[in-house]
Amino acid sequence: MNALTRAADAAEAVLSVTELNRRIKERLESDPRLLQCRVVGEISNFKHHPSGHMYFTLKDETSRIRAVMFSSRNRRLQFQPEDGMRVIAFGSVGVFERDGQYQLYVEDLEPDGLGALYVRYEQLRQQLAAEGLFAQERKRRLPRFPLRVGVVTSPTGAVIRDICTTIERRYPLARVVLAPAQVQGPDAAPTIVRALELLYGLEPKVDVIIVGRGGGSLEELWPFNEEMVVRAVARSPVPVVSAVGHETDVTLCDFAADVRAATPTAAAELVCPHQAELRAYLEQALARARKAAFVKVAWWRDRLSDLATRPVLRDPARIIAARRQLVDYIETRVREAQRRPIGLRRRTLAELERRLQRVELRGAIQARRRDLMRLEHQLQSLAERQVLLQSRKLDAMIGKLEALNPLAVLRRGYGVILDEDGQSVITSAQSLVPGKRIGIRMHDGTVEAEVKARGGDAGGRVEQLRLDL
Amino acid sequence: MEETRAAEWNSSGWTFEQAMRRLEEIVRQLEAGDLPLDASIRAYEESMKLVKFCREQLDKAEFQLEKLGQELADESVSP
Amino acid sequence: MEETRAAEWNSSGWTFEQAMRRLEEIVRQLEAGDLPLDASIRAYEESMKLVKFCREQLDKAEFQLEKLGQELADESVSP
Amino acid sequence: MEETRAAEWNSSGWTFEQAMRRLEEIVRQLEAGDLPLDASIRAYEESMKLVKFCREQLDKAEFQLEKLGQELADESVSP
Amino acid sequence: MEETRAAEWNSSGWTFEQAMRRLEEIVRQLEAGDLPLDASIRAYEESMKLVKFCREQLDKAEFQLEKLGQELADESVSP
Amino acid sequence: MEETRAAEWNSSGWTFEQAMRRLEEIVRQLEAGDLPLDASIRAYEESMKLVKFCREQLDKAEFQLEKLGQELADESVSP
Amino acid sequence: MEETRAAEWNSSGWTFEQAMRRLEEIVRQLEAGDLPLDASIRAYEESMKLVKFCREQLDKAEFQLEKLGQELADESVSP
Repeated sequence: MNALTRAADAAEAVLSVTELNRRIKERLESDPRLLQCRVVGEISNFKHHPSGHMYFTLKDETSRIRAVMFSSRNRRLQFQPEDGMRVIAFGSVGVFERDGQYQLYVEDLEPDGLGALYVRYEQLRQQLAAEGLFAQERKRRLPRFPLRVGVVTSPTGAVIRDICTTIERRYPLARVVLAPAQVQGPDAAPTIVRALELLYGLEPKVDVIIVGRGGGSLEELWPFNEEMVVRAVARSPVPVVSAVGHETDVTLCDFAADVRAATPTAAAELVCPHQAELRAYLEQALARARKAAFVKVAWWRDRLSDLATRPVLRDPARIIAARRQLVDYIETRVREAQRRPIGLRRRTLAELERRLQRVELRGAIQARRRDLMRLEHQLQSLAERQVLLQSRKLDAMIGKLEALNPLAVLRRGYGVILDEDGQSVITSAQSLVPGKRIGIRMHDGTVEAEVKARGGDAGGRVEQLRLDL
Repeated sequence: MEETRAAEWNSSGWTFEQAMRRLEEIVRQLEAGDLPLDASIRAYEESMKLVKFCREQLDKAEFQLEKLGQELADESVSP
Repeated sequence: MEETRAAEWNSSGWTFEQAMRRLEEIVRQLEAGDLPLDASIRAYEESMKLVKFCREQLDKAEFQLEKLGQELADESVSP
Repeated sequence: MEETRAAEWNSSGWTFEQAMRRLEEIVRQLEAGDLPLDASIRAYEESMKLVKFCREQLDKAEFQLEKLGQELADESVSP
Repeated sequence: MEETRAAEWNSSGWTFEQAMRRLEEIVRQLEAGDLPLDASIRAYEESMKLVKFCREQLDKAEFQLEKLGQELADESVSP
Repeated sequence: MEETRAAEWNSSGWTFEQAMRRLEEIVRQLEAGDLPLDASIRAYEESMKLVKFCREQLDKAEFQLEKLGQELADESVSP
Repeated sequence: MEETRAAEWNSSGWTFEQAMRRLEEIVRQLEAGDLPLDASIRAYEESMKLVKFCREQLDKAEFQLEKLGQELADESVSP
């Protein structure tokens, strides 16, 4: 207002845009109310520039302001701002002279109200999850037929009423043991923990525990996000059903519980069976048992009748028949084989006979006959030759003798004078005395003679001639 | 084992849950068909007793609420 | 061995299942034809007794089942 | 040896199976033709007796079986 | 030796197999041709007798077989 | 020696083979030509007797063979 | 000596071979020509007798040979 008034006062004084913007800037930045102010609004047009600076608009139902948060500031943010998020921005108003724009230079930013709780919630969830508190493998199955159902909730609220109604209706066998607790407000968490501890130490034991309260804001449900409560639920010795808030509200208690129910009534239904179903099951079980027993008997009966009607039992003659066949078969074989020893031997005998027939005794005799004949001929000729040889030898001898015949000269007219007895040859005339009887041998005979004279009277008288040869 | 169980059962200190579980077991065994013949019959007999017991339990059940005493700072706050 | 078995059987402390197993064994042996002739005859005789015994057991079992079922039906009607 | 066997045989404590085995042995011997001639004849004679014995055993067995089967049939009809 | 054998032979307590063996021996000797003439003749003569004996034995055996077969056939028809 | 042999010979326990061997010996002696004439003649005379003996043996053998062959033929035809 | 011989000779137990040897001796003596004529003549006369003797022996041998050969031939034809 001051500036405008001043412009009206000095009309002739014309400012450049730059001068004007500088004046605006000086003015704005010197107002302590615009320095270090807190602004609540909803983020829109959020841009996270590559330089790291964040540019966005803060708005409410009727107005908006540009905002920038430099990277040096936003690096420490615990959450990621996004469009539609209600935040409380802390910073100062400044002017960007080039564009003639004023904007909020944000130094810190936090989610507005619920947002802060949400951050805590998230941080705790991550921490406990890292410890394994929510691990799927820790989840236990609910007992199927609980006798005692522990409930941790407000003793005056609708939750216990809903649970009791449901259990009474469904499963009157179960007794509900209520461990009262405060379910909202800053002091709620310790009471919840104490109630749980009470139930844990109870004798006789409860079979299952329902932890619950009705729907509410995040702040109202907050005790069930408190670390002490979550840890208490996680260490429960019996299965825990968590039924906190409505279906859309998820508390850390839900994560730590074994089962999460959307509502307390749903929790009660989860915790116990419906007696109608149970009665139906009982009927069914009986029918099934009966049927199974009968089936078993029938099955055995089938097996028995299968065995009893096996051909071998129904018609035991088969046992015999197979053997009869064997006997017949072996008899056939015996009958076929009976003549075989004889047949074999007949063949052997026939073979021997054939061999006997082939033995040429006759031939052997003929051969011997031929040998004999040969010997006979040999002998004959040898014997003949022997005689012939001797006779030739004799002939030769005769020939020689003929040539040597001392009387051969006689043929030429010589005669040999022999003495009277014809034994010795008279070789001297001296021995021839007249009257001596002598023999004269001529070539063709000997004559007897008598010496008549000797000497001159050469002619002797032959008295007698006789052939002696 | 079946003998033992049946005996146990008759001594009757059983809970509803034990009875139900036993019933379920018997039904399973019977349906599996791996019980001997006489055991099957006995099992069926037992199942009848169990069903009877369970039915009676259900019939005579009365709902009860037990409240544990814990001093609460501010009961009136709760919704 | 068959002798012994047959003897055992006659002393009759057998269960239905044992009887059935023995029956099956006998049938198998008879079908295989590897029993001696006289043993076959004895086996057949034994099998006849076993069939009879088993049938009786089954009849008894069925009768018991029927009776039990009847008891239950009576109970569920009467009370 | 055959003599002895034949003697043993006549004393007749033999089973069907023993007789059949002996028969098979004889057949094998006859088929091989390695028995002396007179032993062959005796073996054949023995085999004929064995065949007769086996048949008688089978007849006896069949009669017994039929009787047993009949008993069973009677029982299963009557009761 | 042949004399002795022939004598043994004539005393005729011989079996068919002995006769056959002797016959084979003779045939072998005759085939070898190393028997003296008269031994050859005697061997030949013996072989003739052996052949005759063996033939008779075989005929006798065959006759016995036939008779046995007949007896058996009668038995299996009549009873 | 020849005398002795001839004497031995005449006592006639000789076989055909011995006779043949003697004949061959005589041939050898005659071939050698160193026998006196009368010994030669006597040898020849002996050999002739041997030849005669051998012939007779052969004739006898042949006759026996004929006869045996005939007998066998008769037997194998007739029975 | 010759005398003696001739004497011996005339006593006639001589063999053909002795006669032939004597003949050869005579031939040798005659060829030598140193015998007195009358001795020559006597020798010659002796040789004549020897020749005669030898010839007779040979004739006899020849005759015997022929006769034996003939006998054998006759026998082998006739029987």
